This record gives sequence, C-alpha cells and structure tokens, in this order.
Amino acid sequence: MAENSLTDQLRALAEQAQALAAKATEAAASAGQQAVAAVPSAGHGGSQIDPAVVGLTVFVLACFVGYYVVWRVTPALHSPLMAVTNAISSVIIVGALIAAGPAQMDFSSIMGFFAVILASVNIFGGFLVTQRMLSMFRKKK
Amino acid sequence: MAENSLTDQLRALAEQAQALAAKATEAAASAGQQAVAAVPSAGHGGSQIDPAVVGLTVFVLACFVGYYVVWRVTPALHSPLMAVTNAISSVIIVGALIAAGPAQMDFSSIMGFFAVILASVNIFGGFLVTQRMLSMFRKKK
Amino acid sequence: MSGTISALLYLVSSVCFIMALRGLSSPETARQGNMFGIVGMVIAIGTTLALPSVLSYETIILGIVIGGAIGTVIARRIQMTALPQLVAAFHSLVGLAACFVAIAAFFKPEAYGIGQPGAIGAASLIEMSLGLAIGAITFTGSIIAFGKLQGLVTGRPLVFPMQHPLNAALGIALVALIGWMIVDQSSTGFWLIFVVALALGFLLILPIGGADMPVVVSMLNSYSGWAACGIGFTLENSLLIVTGALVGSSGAILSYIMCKGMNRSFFNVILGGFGGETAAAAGGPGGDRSVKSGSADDAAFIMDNASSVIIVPGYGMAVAQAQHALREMGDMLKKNGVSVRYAIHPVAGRMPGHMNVLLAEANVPYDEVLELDEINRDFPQADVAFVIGANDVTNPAAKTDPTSPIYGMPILDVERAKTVLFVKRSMASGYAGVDNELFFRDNTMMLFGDAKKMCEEIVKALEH
Amino acid sequence: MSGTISALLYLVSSVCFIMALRGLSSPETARQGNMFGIVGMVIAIGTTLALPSVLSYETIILGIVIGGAIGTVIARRIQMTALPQLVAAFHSLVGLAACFVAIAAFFKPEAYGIGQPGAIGAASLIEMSLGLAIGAITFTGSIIAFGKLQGLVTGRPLVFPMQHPLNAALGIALVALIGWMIVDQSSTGFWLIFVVALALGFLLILPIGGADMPVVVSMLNSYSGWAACGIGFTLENSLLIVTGALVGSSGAILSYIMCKGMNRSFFNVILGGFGGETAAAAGGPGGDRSVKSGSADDAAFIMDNASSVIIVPGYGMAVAQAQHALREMGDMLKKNGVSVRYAIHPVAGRMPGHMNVLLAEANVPYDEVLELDEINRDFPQADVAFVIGANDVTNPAAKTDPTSPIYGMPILDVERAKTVLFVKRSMASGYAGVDNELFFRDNTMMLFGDAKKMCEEIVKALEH
Ligand SMILES: NC(=O)c1ccc[n+]([C@@H]2O[C@H](COP(=O)([O-])OP(=O)(O)OC[C@H]3O[C@@H](n4cnc5c(N)ncnc54)[C@H](OP(=O)(O)O)[C@@H]3O)[C@@H](O)[C@H]2O)c1
Ligand SMILES: NC(=O)c1ccc[n+]([C@@H]2O[C@H](COP(=O)([O-])OP(=O)(O)OC[C@H]3O[C@@H](n4cnc5c(N)ncnc54)[C@H](OP(=O)(O)O)[C@@H]3O)[C@@H](O)[C@H]2O)c1
Repeated sequence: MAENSLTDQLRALAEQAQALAAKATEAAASAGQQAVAAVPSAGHGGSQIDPAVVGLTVFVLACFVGYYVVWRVTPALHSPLMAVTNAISSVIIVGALIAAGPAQMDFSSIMGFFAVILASVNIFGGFLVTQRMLSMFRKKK
Repeated sequence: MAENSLTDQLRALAEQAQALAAKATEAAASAGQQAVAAVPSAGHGGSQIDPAVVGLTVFVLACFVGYYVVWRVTPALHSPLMAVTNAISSVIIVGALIAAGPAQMDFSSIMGFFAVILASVNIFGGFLVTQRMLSMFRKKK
Repeated sequence: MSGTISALLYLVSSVCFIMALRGLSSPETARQGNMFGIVGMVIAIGTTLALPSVLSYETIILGIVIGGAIGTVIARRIQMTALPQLVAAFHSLVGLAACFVAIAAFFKPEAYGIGQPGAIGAASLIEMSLGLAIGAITFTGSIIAFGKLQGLVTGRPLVFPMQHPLNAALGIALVALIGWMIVDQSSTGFWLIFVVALALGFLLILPIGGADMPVVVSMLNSYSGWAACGIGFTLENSLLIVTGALVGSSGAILSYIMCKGMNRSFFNVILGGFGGETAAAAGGPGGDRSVKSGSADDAAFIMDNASSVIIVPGYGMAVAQAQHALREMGDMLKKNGVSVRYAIHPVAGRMPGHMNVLLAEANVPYDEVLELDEINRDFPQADVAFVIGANDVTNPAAKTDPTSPIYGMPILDVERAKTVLFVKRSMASGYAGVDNELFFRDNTMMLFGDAKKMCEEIVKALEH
Repeated sequence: MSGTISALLYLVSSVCFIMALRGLSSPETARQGNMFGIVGMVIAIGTTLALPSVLSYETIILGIVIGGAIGTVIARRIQMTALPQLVAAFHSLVGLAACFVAIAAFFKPEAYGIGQPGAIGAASLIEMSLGLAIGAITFTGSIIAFGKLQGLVTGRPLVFPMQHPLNAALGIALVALIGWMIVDQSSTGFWLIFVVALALGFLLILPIGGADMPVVVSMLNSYSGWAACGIGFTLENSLLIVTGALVGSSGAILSYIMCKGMNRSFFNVILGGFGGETAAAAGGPGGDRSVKSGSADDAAFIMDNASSVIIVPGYGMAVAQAQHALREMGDMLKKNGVSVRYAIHPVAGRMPGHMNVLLAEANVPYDEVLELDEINRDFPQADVAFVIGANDVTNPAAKTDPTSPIYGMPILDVERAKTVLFVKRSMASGYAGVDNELFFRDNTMMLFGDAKKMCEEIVKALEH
C-alpha cells in the first residue's frame, strides 16, 4: 500500500503543509515588519534572512522526514506508533515550563503548572504504555 | 539489502556527519565571536540563536531526507542516480555566479566565469544524459 | 545556558524523536526507539529548565511528579484491549495542556518574549488563538471519542437535524472571534474562542460512529502536531517545529491508511453518520436462508485434521478478550502438527495494529502474524480459515457488490480456504452494517458463542 | 529581490532537488523527477542572477551558453557503454569548478560578504581551503578514474613502493598548509594547498584497480556533497546545505551498496592494490581439467528446447556492446515460447545499474529485468542460465571457499539451473582474479567468443 499510494498521500500532506506554509509566510511578513529596526545580522552571508523562512525550511524538511519515517513503520506497530506520538506531542511541555517558570505565582504560572501536570501524565503514560506494548512483541523461539 | 544494513549504513553516515558537525560547531563558535556586536535579533523568541546552529539543524534534517530518499531509489536506476546527483551537485554554480557577478572584470570574476562554464557543462550534460537514460526505460507493451 | 547551546540540545532532542519513530520500522529496533524518545524528552525538559527565565523549580517538579505518578499508574493498570480509549484519553490531555499554554501566553506574553499584555504582535496572536482553538477542539473531541470507545456514550452516530449548518455557523463564529480578538486584544474575545471551540469539538465528533473513532483520534493527533509547529514558529523553536511535523505526518498517514483500508474518503468519515444506524436497520438478516452451524467439538475435529489453519481475528476477539484462549488453541494445534498462522487486516479491530498488540500480549510470536498483502494469496492452500470476531474484513461484497457501502475495501479472501469457521454470537452484521453472504456458503460453518468461551471449549475438545 | 524572497525561492529549489531523487524510486516517476531537478536548477540560477550584486549578465550568459553547448553535445553523443567514464569526467569538472569558486572567494572575499582580502574570518578560511582541497582532489582523482575507465591509463592497480607513507606525508602537509594559511592568510599558502591537493588526488587514486573506480567516483561525489554543505554554512545558504547533504548521502550510500555487493570494506577498496595483479598471475587457469565447449548452434538448440531461460549479463556484455544482439536473441526465444528473464547482480558491470541502462537501451522492458533478491530463488526452476560476459558474480567460491578474495559476496546461483552456458572469450578469470570452478562442471557449456558475435550467431542459428 505504502508504495502505490505515495502520490495520493503526498498530495494530502502537501495540502496540509500548504495551509501551514501560507500561515507561516504571513507570520514571516509580519515578523519582517517588526524586524525593520534590527541591523543586518552577523552572518557572513550578507543578505538578511527572515527567521520565519528558516523555520519554514526546517518545517519542510521535517515534513519529508516525518513522511518517510512514518511510512516505514511496520503496520504491526501502528498501535505503539499512536502511543509514542502521543507521548512525543507532549513536547509542548516546553511551553508549559516557560509559563510555570517565573518565581512568583500568578494566573499564568498557575495555568503553566496545570499544563505541566497534564503534559507529564501524557509523557509518562505514553512512553510507559509504548514500552509495555513493545515488550510483548517476541519472535518465535 | 536496504533493510538489513540500515544500522551499518547509518553508522557510516553518522561518522561522516559527525566530522562535519564538529567542523560546523567550530565554525559556529567563531561566527559567534564575530556576532557579539550584533543586537539581539528581531525574533520574538527572545534568546539569540546562532545562524550556524540553524544551518546545522537544516543539515541534520537534510541528511535524514537524503538517507531515506536515496535508499528508496530502485537499484535499476542507480546509474541515473549517479548522473543526476552529478548534475545537482553543480548547484555550486550559485557561488560561481556571485564570483562572476561584479560589473568590472578582474582575476576573481574570470575565475568565476570559468567556474560558470564548468558547472554549466555539468548541469546540461548531467540532466540531459539522465533524461536520455530514463527515456529508454520502458515497460512491457 | 547560552541560546546556542540550548538550540543545539533541542536539535539533539529532535533527532532523538526522529530515531524513536524510526525504531518502529521493525519489532527488533522498536524498544531501542522508545528509549530514544525518552532520552529526547529528558533532554528537551532539561534544556528548558536550564533557561534563565525558568526559576520555580519546586512547583515544576511538583507538577511533573503529580503528572508522572498519574501517568505511570494508568499505563501500568490499563488492559491492552482498552488501548484505543486510552490513546483518546491521553490525547484530550494534550489538547487541554495546549489550551493552558495558550492562555498563559495570552496573559503573560512577556515570559515568551512576544510582547506585553494588550500589545501582542498580530502573528503571535494568530498562533495563540489557533493553538487555543485546536487545543480545545482536540480536548472535547477526544473526550467524546473516549466516551464512545469506552461505551460511555453510544457508539451510534448521533445525527441531529441541522447538524452541518450548526457546525458551520460555529466554525464561522470561531473565525470571526479570532479576527476580533486580533484587532481588539480583548480577553473576552479570547475566552469566547475557548468556549466556542470546546462546543465545536463536542458537536463535530458526536455524529461520527464509534468505529470511526480511530480515524478521528488520528486526525486530532495530526492537527495537534501542526498546532505545535505553529507554536514553534512563534517561539522560533525548531524542536517544536520538527516534533510537530513528525506528529502531524504520523497522524495524517495513519488516518489515510485507515480510510484506505475501509475504502472511504476522509470527508465521508468526518461528516459522520456512517455505521450503527444502518447496522441496526439491517439487523437480523438471513431470514429464510439456511446456515450450517456447528459446535466446538466439530471445530476441534476439523482443525485437528487440517494441515494448515489461518486465524483471522477481529473486533469481537478484542471485546471478548479471547487472545489468550486463542493462542492456547493455536499452540495445541501446532503441537498436533498443524501449521497455524494469523492474518491481520489493516482495519481489523478498533485501532491500527490493535490485533497485533493483543496477539503479542498473548505471546504469539510476531513472525506468525502476517499482514493482508503477505498472506492473502495463501488462503487457497489453507484447509481452514478460523474467523474469530471479525466480519466486515472478510466480506466478499467488497469485491463483488458495487452498491455495498464497503465496496472496494481490500478484504481477506477467507472464502478461498477449504473450510471457513466463523466464531460470533449471532447472525448480526459487523460495524459497517452489511450482511455477510459468506455465512450462507456451503464451506462455511458458524460457531455461535462468545469468542473466548468458544476458544476454551475448542481447547478442551482438542485435549481429548 | 529581498533576502527573504530569495531564501524562499532557494527553499523551493531544495524541495525540487529532493523530488528529483524521490522520482527515481520507480521508472514510472523517474522522468518527472528529472524535470523537478531541472526546474530546481533553473530556480536556483534565476534567484542568484536576481541578487543585487550580480550584474555582468553578458559574461554569465556567455559562460552558460558555452558550457551548456559543450554539455549538450557530450550528453547527446555519448554511448551508453561509456557511462562510467562520462560520470567520472563530469565529476572532475565539478571539482575544478569548486576550486575556482574557492580561489575567487579567497581573492575577493567582499563579494561573498566574508571579509576583505587578507582579513578573512578563520571559519571562512577553513571552509574555503577545505573546499579548495576537496575540489582539487576530486579533480585529479576523477581524471585518473576517467583514464582508467576509458582505458587511457592501465586498469591495473599501480602500486609503488612507499605509496602509503608518501600519501600520508602529503596529507599531513596539506593539513599543515591549511593551518599556516589560516594564520598567515598568505596567497602562497593558498596556492600550495591547491598544488598538494592536486598531487594527492592523483596519487591516491592511481593505486586503485580499474573496476573499483565506481566506488571511487561515488566516494568523491559524496565528499563533494559534504564540501558543498561546508560552503553552504559559510554563505548561510540552506540550498547548498540541503543539496550537499543529498549528494553526500547518495554517494555514501552507493559506495556502501557497491562494497556490500563485493563483500569488501570501504578501506580495502580505498587503500588500493586489489585486482588486476592477481588476475594476471592467475591467468590461464584450468590447465589439465577438462571443459565442455560448444558452438552457437549447440547453444541455440539447447535454449530453443528450454521452457525458461535466465540471462545473466556482466561487464563483458558492456565491453562487447552486445546488448542489442542479446535482446534480439531474447525476442526470438520468446517468439518460440521460451520464457526469458534477465538477472542483474548489484555490481555487475562497471557502475551500479549499468546493466539496467544497457538493457533498457536495447529496448528490453524493465519488468523483465530482475534484481538478485527477486530472481535468485528461481534458478532451480530454470532450464538454462545464459551467462554473458559475467564471471565473478556467478562464482560459487564466494559461498564455499573462505580463503577466496570474494568470499561472502552475494552471488547469482546460476549453477542451480539445469544447464549453464558461459559466453566469454577465454578461460581467463574476471576482475577479482579468481578462478571460476563452474567452468568445469558437468552441466556447464562454454561458448568461447566475443559476446556480440556469439549472440548474432545464435540468432542466425535460431532463424533456421
Ligand atoms: N481498526 C481500525 O483502525 C478501524 C478504524 C476505523 C474503522 N474500523 C472498522 O471496524 C471494522 C473492523 O472489522 P472487524 O472485522 O474487525 O469487525 P466487525 O466487522 O465490526 O465485526 C466484529 C464481529 O465480532 C462479533 N463479536 C462481537 N463481540 C463478540 C464476542 N464477544 N464474541 C464473538 N464475536 C463477537 C460481532 O458479531 P456478533 O455481534 O454476531 O457477535 C461482529 O460481527 C471495519 O468495518 C472497519 O472499517 C476499524
Ligand atoms: N558494477 C559496479 O558498480 C562495480 C563496482 C566495483 C567493482 N565491480 C567489480 O566488477 C566485477 C563485475 O563482475 P562481472 O561478472 O560483471 O564481470 P567480471 O567478473 O569482471 O567478468 C567479466 C567477464 O567478461 C568477459 N569478457 C570481457 N570482454 C568480453 C567480450 N568482448 N566478449 C565476451 N566476454 C568478455 C571476461 O572473460 P574473457 O576475458 O575470458 O572474455 C570476464 O571474465 C566484479 O568483480 C565487481 O566486484 C563492479
């Protein structure tokens, strides 16, 4: 299936990516406006490149990597895949930690604190349940 | 073969990548020194990130993409693969064009001019010969 | 820690996540892959904790300990048959966490370096409100999915009049609110977005049938990945961008594989109303056509005299938790010299890979468990196809009847085996609500009963 | 054109290059892939021409026209059997172009925004001198590879005393010179790097046997890719980084596949001295053991009465340009109801995929041409294995004789076919210089002669 349907799949992915790309370009434009005050960057490249374009480059490459990596997952392990992506998507804990970070408590850091709890449930639960599933897969002795 | 030897291959690739990564980090460090004068960038991320780290991110992701894309090439098309990567590697014509770019002629722009010629031979020759090879591959009627 | 070093560590963490998914390409490397994922997460958290602005370690560690304890207990206790609902439940938590992060960023943007309260850049506001909206939809949507999978909410598609216009209206309201909020920066607008998105998640998923929930869960997973990318753009954090793209692709590809396995379009699934209803209407088919029904002893006799048996498990096996009894039956047959293999359809059960996990749990070696493409051509050589709790995935109407709702879906060609045994409780149809004409064939024998009990009885019969 | 727009265009161009390689995953999509590559290159060149610092359009267009004309003529004229040397030749040009770019950057760094002459940043100097050195090694190395493949330089490994110490000394000198140049920024140092690297490329490749040249070409290709990455870091140009990584991976993976196909380590290949020598020493084997030799008529008779023939082409078929005659022979056999297929070993010929291109040139449909893994198990069912100009890739010593230099190399199991026909000019051994014990087997018949003539004679015999 993987082989035949690549084009279809790519199209679907491309559409999703396009939507995001459009959004990103927009963000880029507005970031560019904010950036007018900044001096030409330290790079030796000379021309000044928007960080959103860099983000977009990373995003496009990561989509390719995701596409290939996921299609290579054997169908027998699709359940662990769902569990582990669930755990990995809790990387938004990075945002939660920044929110919970400041020394004094306020509304935002309380929100951050709750987000840390929720994300931690996912991280521990997700990785552990994946571990449990995978430990059951055994070859014929 | 592709499937069995992934780990070996990855190791080899990783070693090469490591060497480059070390080099890049070094470059990053020295670029960082040059960058001290630059003001914090316009990004809303706050913390100031070295462009070489961004380059490294792009590099690592591109290596993953290259790895997957090339392993997926069918062995029957390995000759066209060699020809087309040859053509693509002539993208250093970008550097040659910059060298040949200035309005007045001097030693550097003459070097650039020669580089443009050489790269063009490759670009036209590489893509055309790939085209010729590929046009010969036919299915049973 | 300098920005450069933390960026490098985030890069290492991204690579770990890539390696985590890469490991899943084979069962041998999968455990190592999971370790990569854990290491990546530890690096990501450690790096963030070392940022100069993160100071309240006690609170944070308390949060991680509480969350970690809950997660650990759940992960240890959960039964493997309950995996689909577990993933849905975990998923709702990610959604809610994303909402909380967006709320925190809105009320204290300076912590993220994106402006001052009431003076946040338009790009960041868009990111933030999208994050909030997607997070909220994911939250309520996943809760409904959980309820349906767990049987707390009826699995039938709850279609109500004006469903599509109402959802469209809510969607338009959401967009309008986001527009208003960007101009006005008002917190009322922000909270309204939250409420409307919560309602939308609820109403969007309710009309979708229970067995389509895996597609929904995958889809929400994918969206939350793209949302993480968006947050990554705002924070200029490439870890979030890379991870978001990985999760986004994974969800999209899994939804695609499931839709393909059912030969339905993604929109057909999402617009809802499929299954259940029809199943009820078509209930009690067959009527006057005669069916050959047998006992556990008959089945034991037939299989013991076969030289090769292919077992086709489905949703009913999972519901009945029959995997252990089934494996025991398989072992006995193997001891008696019968070749036993398992054939897994891409959408058997209620989650991709669901059957594989259950069989693995029952200690079936994974090299005896084969995918549709690998085993389909072996059915003509098999003496017995033992179909246990599966139905739609064996229905030849998918190949022969262009008017059938499952027409075009790839199916396991069990009818080519010399004898087909069907273990199920009744003549009822499967999830798709389509009669299975195989039940009436000459070479079919129905074994009515609960899947687990039936296996146990067959084992007993084999022992004699 | 603003920096942002050109960066976006460069990104589009990178994606095109990825799609170009991606297309090669199947012959159906490969042509489209090549179009992607061309589009990507046009975008890359166009974007660069639109940079504000690029002004001398006449000169540049002149350069492109000259180069393009030469490239076009070569690409149109070249014979498919000469592909390996063509790739090597093209490759030397990329190397030289890289040198010129590095030289231009050294003498006019301000054009690249990397400093002033005599005051270039250390990082850029390192990049630049590495670019120069790798470019120069690629240049002379590829020229030697070209010479060996074209037969201008002897294909025998030219081992000379003190070879490894001399190369090591040159390597150390190169590193020392780069160090000096970075400190001193002297142009003498810069030119010395160029000269030493040219010499090193020459001396490194000379001792490597002719048939190992494909590995060498791939390796140099890979290095030039990594060098392009380096330049990309200096110019902060992600197009160069991405493309460099693609080319680098491709070269590395191809070298790896070739080494694996020969069961040799990469270092064994690069340190040289393999093949040729030994081949000469082992020349004229067999001696007193008897060999069954046949004529074209015998071969035609045997194959005409067979029901299935597997053709195994090798380097000799390429040298003799026998592909068209071979295809004619295959067509005649097919007309007479014989099933004809082709079996390709991963390192048959002198370049990966070499045989596939030659057979495609002769209009053999690609679905009749199978890889080793796909066809190896079919030899026991074949009546005839028709081995034409291949030798090492059929040698069972690889499986049975642990002392053989090719031990462990995967081989085509032609000896399992009922009859094996070998078309070659003599009893001489193949590239690896190892006797092939198959020649002396009872079910083997040798057809001595030039591959092309032999095929033509068989065709004539079949016509009667
Ligand atoms: N796996 C996925 O990812 C996924 C995703 C989306 C949709 N789906 C859908 O789910 C369906 C899966 O097909 P399937 O063949 O596995 O299941 P199915 O077609 O839904 O059939 C399950 C059968 O199991 C029987 N059963 C239920 N409980 C039982 C028990 N305790 N003991 C014995 N039998 C029992 C039922 O018949 P009785 O009531 O007569 O016992 C029913 O006919 C497909 O229609 C597919 O499109 C799957
Ligand atoms: N393809 C690659 O990428 C690659 C890369 C690196 C190394 N190699 C090496 O190249 C070798 C390839 O194996 P192979 O089996 O294709 O070739 P081979 O083992 O080198 O044998 C070629 C045979 O063709 C015969 N021959 C030469 N000219 C002929 C002509 N005009 N008519 C008829 N026969 C002719 C030669 O025998 P006579 O002299 O008796 O005619 C020779 O035995 C392997 O050893 C491999 O390791 C290949």
